[in-house]
Amino acid sequence: DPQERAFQERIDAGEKIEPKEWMPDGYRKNLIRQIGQHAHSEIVGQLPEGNWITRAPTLERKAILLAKVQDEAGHGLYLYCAAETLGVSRDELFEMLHEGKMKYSSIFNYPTLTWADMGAVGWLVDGAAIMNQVPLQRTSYGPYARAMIRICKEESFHQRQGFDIMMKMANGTAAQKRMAQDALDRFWYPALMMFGPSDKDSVHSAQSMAWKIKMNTNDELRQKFVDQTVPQAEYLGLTVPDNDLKKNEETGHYDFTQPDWAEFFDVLKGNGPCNADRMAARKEAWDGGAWVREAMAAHAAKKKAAKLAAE
Amino acid sequence: DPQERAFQERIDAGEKIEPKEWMPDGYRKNLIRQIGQHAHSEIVGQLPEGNWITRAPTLERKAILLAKVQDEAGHGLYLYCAAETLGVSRDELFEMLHEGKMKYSSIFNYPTLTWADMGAVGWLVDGAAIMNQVPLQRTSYGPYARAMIRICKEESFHQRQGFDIMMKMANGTAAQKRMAQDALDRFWYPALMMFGPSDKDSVHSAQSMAWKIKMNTNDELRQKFVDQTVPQAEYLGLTVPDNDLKKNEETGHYDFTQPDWAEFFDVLKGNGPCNADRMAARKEAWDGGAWVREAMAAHAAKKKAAKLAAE
Amino acid sequence: MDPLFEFLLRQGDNTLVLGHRISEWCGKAPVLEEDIALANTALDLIGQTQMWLGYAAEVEGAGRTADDLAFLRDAWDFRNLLLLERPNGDFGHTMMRQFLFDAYQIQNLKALEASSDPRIAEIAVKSGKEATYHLDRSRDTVIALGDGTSESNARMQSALDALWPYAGEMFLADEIDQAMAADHIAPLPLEYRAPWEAAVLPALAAAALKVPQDDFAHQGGKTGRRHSEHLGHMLATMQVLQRSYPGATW
Amino acid sequence: MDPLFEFLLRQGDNTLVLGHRISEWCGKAPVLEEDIALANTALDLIGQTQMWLGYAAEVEGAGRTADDLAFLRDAWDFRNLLLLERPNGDFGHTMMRQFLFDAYQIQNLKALEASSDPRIAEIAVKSGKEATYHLDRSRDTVIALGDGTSESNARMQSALDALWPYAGEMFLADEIDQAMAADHIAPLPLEYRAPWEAAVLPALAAAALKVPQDDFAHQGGKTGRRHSEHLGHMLATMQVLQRSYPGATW
Repeated sequence: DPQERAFQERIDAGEKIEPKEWMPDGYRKNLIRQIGQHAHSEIVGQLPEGNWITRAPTLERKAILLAKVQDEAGHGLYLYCAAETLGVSRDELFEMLHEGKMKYSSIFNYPTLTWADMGAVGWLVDGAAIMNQVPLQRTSYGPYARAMIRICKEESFHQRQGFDIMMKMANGTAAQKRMAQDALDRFWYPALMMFGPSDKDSVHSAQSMAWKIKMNTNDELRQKFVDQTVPQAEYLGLTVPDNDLKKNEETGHYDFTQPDWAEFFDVLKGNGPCNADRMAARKEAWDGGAWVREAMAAHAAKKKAAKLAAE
Repeated sequence: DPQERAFQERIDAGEKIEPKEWMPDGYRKNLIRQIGQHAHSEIVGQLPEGNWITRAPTLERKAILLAKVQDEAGHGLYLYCAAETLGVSRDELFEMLHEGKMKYSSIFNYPTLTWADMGAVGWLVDGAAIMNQVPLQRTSYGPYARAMIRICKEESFHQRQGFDIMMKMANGTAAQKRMAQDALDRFWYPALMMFGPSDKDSVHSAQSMAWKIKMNTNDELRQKFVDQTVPQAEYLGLTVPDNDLKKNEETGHYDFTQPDWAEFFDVLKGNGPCNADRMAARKEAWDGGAWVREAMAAHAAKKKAAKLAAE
Repeated sequence: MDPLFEFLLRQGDNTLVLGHRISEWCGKAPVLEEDIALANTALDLIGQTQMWLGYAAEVEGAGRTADDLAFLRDAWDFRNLLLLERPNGDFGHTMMRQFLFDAYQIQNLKALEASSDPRIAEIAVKSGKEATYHLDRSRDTVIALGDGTSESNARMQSALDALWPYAGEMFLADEIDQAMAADHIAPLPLEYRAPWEAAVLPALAAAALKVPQDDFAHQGGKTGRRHSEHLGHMLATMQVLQRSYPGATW
Repeated sequence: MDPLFEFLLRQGDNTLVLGHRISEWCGKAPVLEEDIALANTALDLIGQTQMWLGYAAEVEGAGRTADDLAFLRDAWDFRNLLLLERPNGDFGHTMMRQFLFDAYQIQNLKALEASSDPRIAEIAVKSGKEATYHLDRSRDTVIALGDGTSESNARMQSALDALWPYAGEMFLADEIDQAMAADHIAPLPLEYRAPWEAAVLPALAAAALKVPQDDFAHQGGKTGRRHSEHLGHMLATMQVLQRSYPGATW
């Protein structure tokens, strides 16, 4: 197909694809899936942090966490807008989320159990997210690439804040140190899972990389994350929960234990510790807010009608 | 009316009136109002204590409070049964409560704000209730008198437990002492109001006393309560919030300041601190439990039908 | 009891308690834009709390910090309006509470900009822009939801009916307020009533809502004499870490 | 870590956490008789907690009391089953959780009556009569509500579906359980599974409920490795006085 070939050539030449331009159905569908999943992750990701906003230990920490959650909702907004340029509405995307037809990042199916988890989420989860997202600033779809540029700027700020919480905890009282280590113990492998299964088991990889909607392999990014994070853990005086973790002097990279992929697929299937709670919270918010959305639409329509009548 | 005269003579002779016997409409209506209101008070009275069951400071205190609330629900049950002997069903009484056509004791429209309030409720509120209830063991209506005998036994136990909490608080840390005094400050006048307005302003008094469904005047009981309670407060080292409180050496009674009756009538009208919250909690429990009651009735009917079919 | 300290607690506890309630919405708003706006409002209010309670702690001069005041006082030492500790209810209820307060707070801050206490004037100026934005937003939302559908109108009416008896406390004065007025630190709150009504009543009319005629006003929040049962539960959550791990830094 | 101490915490935390959840119903049950029964159940469970945690504190020998264990440990030190910290949901949900646990607990207590540790045997005997009553009641209620109306059946089915993945943790064993089995203090929990199913499945059938076929089991409660987010909130409430007023006696 010459059209597809031309399209691929534009991508290979580093051109951006813009909304009104022709694109293969598969490209569109894959992008919608990927951007939508990312948007949903921002939204669902508010919940584990919201769980500690009401219990933040100081006014400053509460303010920082509120600002972070506000940013995340904002990221959700950019991404839904980017997805809308592909011809799918935000409400349709929500519906697919609520019906279980679209996913969000599995990491948010793990609970946040102590204040140190606010540190670990920033440090590890945002850290892994950035590692995924930085290359996506160069993705082939224009609106997506531009959204990622805005998002990455804020995310790296969040990651520093998370690390700052971990510092305070790791250098704090015995109980705080214990919380910090416990958070690392619980979030380490789920963070590694955020890059997805090994590339050989990954369904969408090859085509997505050709289309530049995926820029690196899962394993590359995971390795990069481990290489970056292990020295940080050492700096914090915390122990990564992996007895086989070791710097490989030949490769210069850390050798590490793979996460339990059976658990990964269990969580994906709905059996994570919080899947049911997260979806229930989102559905309750959505259904409970239906009357608000209807009222706002009705009010806007009345205003518009009154304006027309006045003209 | 000779029937009414004969009825009054039986009462004057100290006889008990039993359910199947003739009684004047007014007697029946007044009793339903009084017993129903008392039953509702037991039920609504669970809420201010329930507010602290989840925060009780020790396992022992939690157990004691649970036992107390269980007793109160039990008292409600006895009283609804007594009311049913007068031809009104429990569901009808609930409906009247929910529609605001029947009252419950206004004291439960005051909030319980510290653990010391659990002491004050037992000491002052149950104390005042007992003062009202002990004479009612001799009331003319048999089922009511018998219910009061069972209830009074448990209530005096509750009052002692409340006083015990106050002792611990009054002899505790500075913060605990402050809580104890604060509780007395907030509950003193509302407790005095529990006996109702002065007899000269009380609507139902004269006839009710003739019928022996009211045994003492409001002012008599209030005076008795003050005389009993002031020395207890002194024993606790707490100050009754009444600058004019003084033992009258001539009468042997305490002279005291009347509660603010404007507040009393405000609360009665619905403007107490918790009226709206209490009624909302009860209605929510009732409406939210409708499916349970329906299911239980349906199951019982099915079981009965199956039993009949088997016979 | 230093009246200035008490006055500052009232300011700071209002923003703290309302900020906390709003933050309870995190991730659960009916529209994504509202998630953002609610987080933003909570953030503003917590920022204002830092200023008010920070100054309160200085005035007290007992070595306490804003965090000590926020996280280590029990309910009876809180000085917020009862209105602000009311549970969130539905989204309309939350926005009605916000609107009734915002319309008062804007008057309060405007007046405090002229306070004889320069620190108070400074905090009022810094808070004013945020408060104006909050009021614009809560008013628009109340009007939209009141005017929207018959269901939304009924919900907003029931929110107004439930919250109205808590509005009056904003305008009550006691000896603290009198001391502030005497020192030209703040006017008597009664002065805010007329402009508050001038802002509130037309909006409620535009929202097709009936203003309750009963002027009964619950009180006991700003004096601390009698809060509602809700505040203690809020504080059990809010203060859990500072209470459970005394002396830790975060 | 003393396995006996851990084992006793598991017993006591189960009754404490479930007793607390049930006590949240106070004054809000759908029928007055249920108010009484729920208060009674909570009371039994708190009484059993006093025995379990009292003995745990003795075994630990660190000078702590049952109250210290209940009110001064944070969530990660709790050893209750995840099932028991699940929020109450509606009345049917609460009773389904109760039934799934009661049917296990009766096996557990029966086995512990023969424990080589005489104190444990004694507590088990004392708790057994109450537990039998709880099971009779929760089973009857589950059957009635499952069998009742189409609405109640749907509600009970959704309760069962939601809670089923939390049942499996009751039968999992770790090194603590192995140590208990080796010392004849308690059998391996897996031994309870068959009699549990023998009690549960016929009741669910009588309740016209479909047993979920997925045997996935959430875990992390009895080991303390990963509780749910709900436990921390429960403890913030439960422990507030002991945390806020350290050293006071009540």
